[in-house]
Amino acid sequence: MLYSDKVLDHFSNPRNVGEIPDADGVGEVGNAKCGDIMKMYLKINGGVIEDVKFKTFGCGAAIATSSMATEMVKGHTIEEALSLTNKAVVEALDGLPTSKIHCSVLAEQAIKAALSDYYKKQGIDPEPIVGNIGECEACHDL
Amino acid sequence: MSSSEKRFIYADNAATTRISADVLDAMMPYLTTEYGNPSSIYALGRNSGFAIEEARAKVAKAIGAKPGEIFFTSCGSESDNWAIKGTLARLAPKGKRHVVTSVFEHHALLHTVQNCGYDYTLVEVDEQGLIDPQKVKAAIREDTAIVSIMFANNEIGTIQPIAEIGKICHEAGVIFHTDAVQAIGNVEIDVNEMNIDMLSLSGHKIHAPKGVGALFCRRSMIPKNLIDGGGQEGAHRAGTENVAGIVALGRAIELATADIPKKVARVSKLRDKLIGNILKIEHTRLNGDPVQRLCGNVNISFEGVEGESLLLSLDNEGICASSGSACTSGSLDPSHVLLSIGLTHEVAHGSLRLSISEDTSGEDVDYILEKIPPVISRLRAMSPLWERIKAAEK
Amino acid sequence: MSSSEKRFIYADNAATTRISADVLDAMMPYLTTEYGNPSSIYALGRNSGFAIEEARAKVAKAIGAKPGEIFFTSCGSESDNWAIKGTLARLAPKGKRHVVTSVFEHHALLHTVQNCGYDYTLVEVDEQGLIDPQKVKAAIREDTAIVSIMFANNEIGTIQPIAEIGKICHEAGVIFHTDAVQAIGNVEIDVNEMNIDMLSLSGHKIHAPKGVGALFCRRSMIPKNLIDGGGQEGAHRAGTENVAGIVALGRAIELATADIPKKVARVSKLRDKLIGNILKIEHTRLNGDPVQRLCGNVNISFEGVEGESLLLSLDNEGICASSGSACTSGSLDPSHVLLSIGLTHEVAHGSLRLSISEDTSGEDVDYILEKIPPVISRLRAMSPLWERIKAAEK
Ligand SMILES: Cc1ncc(COP(=O)(O)O)c(C=O)c1O
Ligand SMILES: Cc1ncc(COP(=O)(O)O)c(C=O)c1O
Ligand code: FES
Ligand code: FES
Repeated sequence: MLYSDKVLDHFSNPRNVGEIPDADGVGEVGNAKCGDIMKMYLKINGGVIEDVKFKTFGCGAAIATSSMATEMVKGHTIEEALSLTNKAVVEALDGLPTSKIHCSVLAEQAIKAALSDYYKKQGIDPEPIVGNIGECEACHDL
Repeated sequence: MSSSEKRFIYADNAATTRISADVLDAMMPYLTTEYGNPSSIYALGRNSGFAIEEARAKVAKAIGAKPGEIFFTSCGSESDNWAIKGTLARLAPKGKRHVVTSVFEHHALLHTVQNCGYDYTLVEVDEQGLIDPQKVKAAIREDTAIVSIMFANNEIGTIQPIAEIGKICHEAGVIFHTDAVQAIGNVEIDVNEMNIDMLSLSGHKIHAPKGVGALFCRRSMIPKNLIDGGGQEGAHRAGTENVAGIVALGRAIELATADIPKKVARVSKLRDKLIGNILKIEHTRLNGDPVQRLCGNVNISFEGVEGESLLLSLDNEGICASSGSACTSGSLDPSHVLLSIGLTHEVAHGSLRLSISEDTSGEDVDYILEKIPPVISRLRAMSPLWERIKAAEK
Repeated sequence: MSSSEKRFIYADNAATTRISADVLDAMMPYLTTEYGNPSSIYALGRNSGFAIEEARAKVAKAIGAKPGEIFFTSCGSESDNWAIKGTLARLAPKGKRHVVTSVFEHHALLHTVQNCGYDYTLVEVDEQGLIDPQKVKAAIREDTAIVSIMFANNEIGTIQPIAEIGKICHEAGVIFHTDAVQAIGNVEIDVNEMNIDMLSLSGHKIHAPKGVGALFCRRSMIPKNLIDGGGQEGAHRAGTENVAGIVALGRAIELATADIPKKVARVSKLRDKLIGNILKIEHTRLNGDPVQRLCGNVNISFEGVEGESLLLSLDNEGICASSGSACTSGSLDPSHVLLSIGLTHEVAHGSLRLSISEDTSGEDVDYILEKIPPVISRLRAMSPLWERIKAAEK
């Protein structure tokens, strides 16, 4: 298993771990059966993500991608957060082993799920904005 | 020892072991001046040939076999593959086309059986990871060519009643093979007393290098070649011999089997200290039988924690260990061994295997016991699954 | 050099080679401190994993392949077995159940083909030991799964027109495998330019240790596993990796292929000096092509002399060499290679192979040339066969 130094750094010193008790949006994705659950908390003000926290049950890649994803959306607008792809997260981590790409998909989905929750709380249908957060493809194999 | 002092502790001896200085010394001539091909007729070649025969005698002695019953291979996996595929290739034309094995064999055995294109029966194991010999008996059919039951499990360390299973096989007139890769050096083995017809072993689990193994096999049951070619190993396994590796294996097995009771007494005490103390952490469970257990094996599940992140955290503390989590294997399913003893996927994901050896000191054990609880706390604090487990308790 | 000074000259590099100091240096860390299992996730394991990938890249580069096309094995024989058996296992269900190979392949290939239970055609070689590509073409059938023709022969050193044979195979839509165990480091190889789909190589022929080899294979043609089990080598070859051996192979192939033209120029000059002078002895013949020939290979038959006694006599002079005599192999038939190029049994028995390398000096050659004639004279003087030969001349 060949992790980059950046992955190992984000794993060992994850940024933005924790909860936001009065979060504006909370999203949880994943599946304990396959070994990964990600939960994202967002604090949003004027369309900008002011604060973000995460909790993750999962492998080194799952924790590192959660950490990196929170860094990449913090202080950015909702639009920018929505355009964040797992590919960008993987690149920011100097790559991931192929068998670990599915963990990065989860990070992207967790942010989208939290934004969906944010819109729902506002009484807005999230589907047209956030899109459909599909099932994790890897999970279908289980 | 101050708690800030970082140590390096290798607690993954079931994965592989360091080469001992003594073994390295034994093999070095064969990596330098003694480079002759054992098939060559001149003195340089003959020296290599003698060295191989000396190693063969040592391996034989370690398991109560005869030198002519030992065949060197490149690894434990090759030995397993050869035993199964070669026996089926030999006996299938005689109508023997069925294999009995257990659900929790090493993949070298299990995948071989599953891919060989013949019929097979997988015997279940109980919640402790023990195999009931009567279940093996029930699984044997008219057309069974070979029964293969591992001596000791590599993940949860359970030791099977091998002599009894061997007896059942012999009563049924079926060949009995055992994968003893994890047992060598940890359990006293006598192939005759234990009714074993074939046995796989591997060097790198007993302080020899990676890339050398052996198959013990009774002369009347030698499997069809897996590797055809030259006349090496009595024309049963082709390929220029890994002379240095074979010499190393000979020396290593001699050392590993010199005083097993003493090793077991010392190491199992450390093992039990680890188990007893780790189980004090809430929401943990021991995997495998507490008594019928390899002296160096600790396998514990921590609910709410994923194994790979546990390993990486321990690595940061200088501790090398392993896990049955799916995430460490690159597959989506956690260890088939842990599932076979009834663990749920979630609990299997949170498993930790520590495998200690004669090199492990009491201080190493104290250090491990000092480092594990804070690592578990940190991972649980960031785990949404742990959050759920705690919420469910209220 | 005085003729009384005894030297030690290793002239059997086609059998095996000494490990070079440089290669030994590269592998030593993996026999001492870097003992991690490459499948393990902690730093110690990752280091081994990185080392294997570095070696893979080096092997790939040496033959113009991609790293993902290199699979490590335990020896050249395993690579040959895997290529043939695994390809048949993969393609036989699709109706491809025929193999084309040559009569004078190494036993690792030939016995594999003969024992695999499928149909095969053996292409003849000419008196020089060269294969006519048109004969390969003629042997290919509708149901041919794979063609395997060795790059260079281990006994008589002939180098085949591999690119041309590969082209013919590709025109026929058939996989082309070549056993390049003897060619690596002696011929420049580019698998793409030469239309090679699979290639076997072995470490111990190029100054790496015994017990490590590799198979190059295009990704779309990976054979069914010979050794099933864990996920090593992309799940195509199970068994804990021989890390030290693999690192050694990587370094060795890098060195062996660094400047092939320079090696060939220097060594073939020594070879030709040996051949030219030995042929001055009466009733001798060169076996193999004088031009399409490995730079280090000398193979000469001495009528009236038996090979094993020749080798033992040379050993007494400190010269290590080999022979195609039956007596050295433990079988009754002399080398199938020598018979395939039309030698009689008698003449084949009297063959001597000297295989020199970049280590061989001009003085070594002089020494060999000094020692051979008296040895031959002595053996002929006591040979009733020689008596007959001489009598027949009169
Ligand atoms: C042409 C050829 N093929 C295959 C082999 C087998 O290689 P190994 O001894 O590594 O199995 C050899 C050498 O013995 C050889 O010369
Ligand atoms: C029980 C068991 N069988 C077989 C093997 C395979 O041995 P090797 O890695 O030498 O192929 C191992 C270790 O990996 C093992 O623990
Ligand atoms: S959520 Fe884990 S693999 Fe899909
Ligand atoms: S969480 Fe299981 S592989 Fe990443």
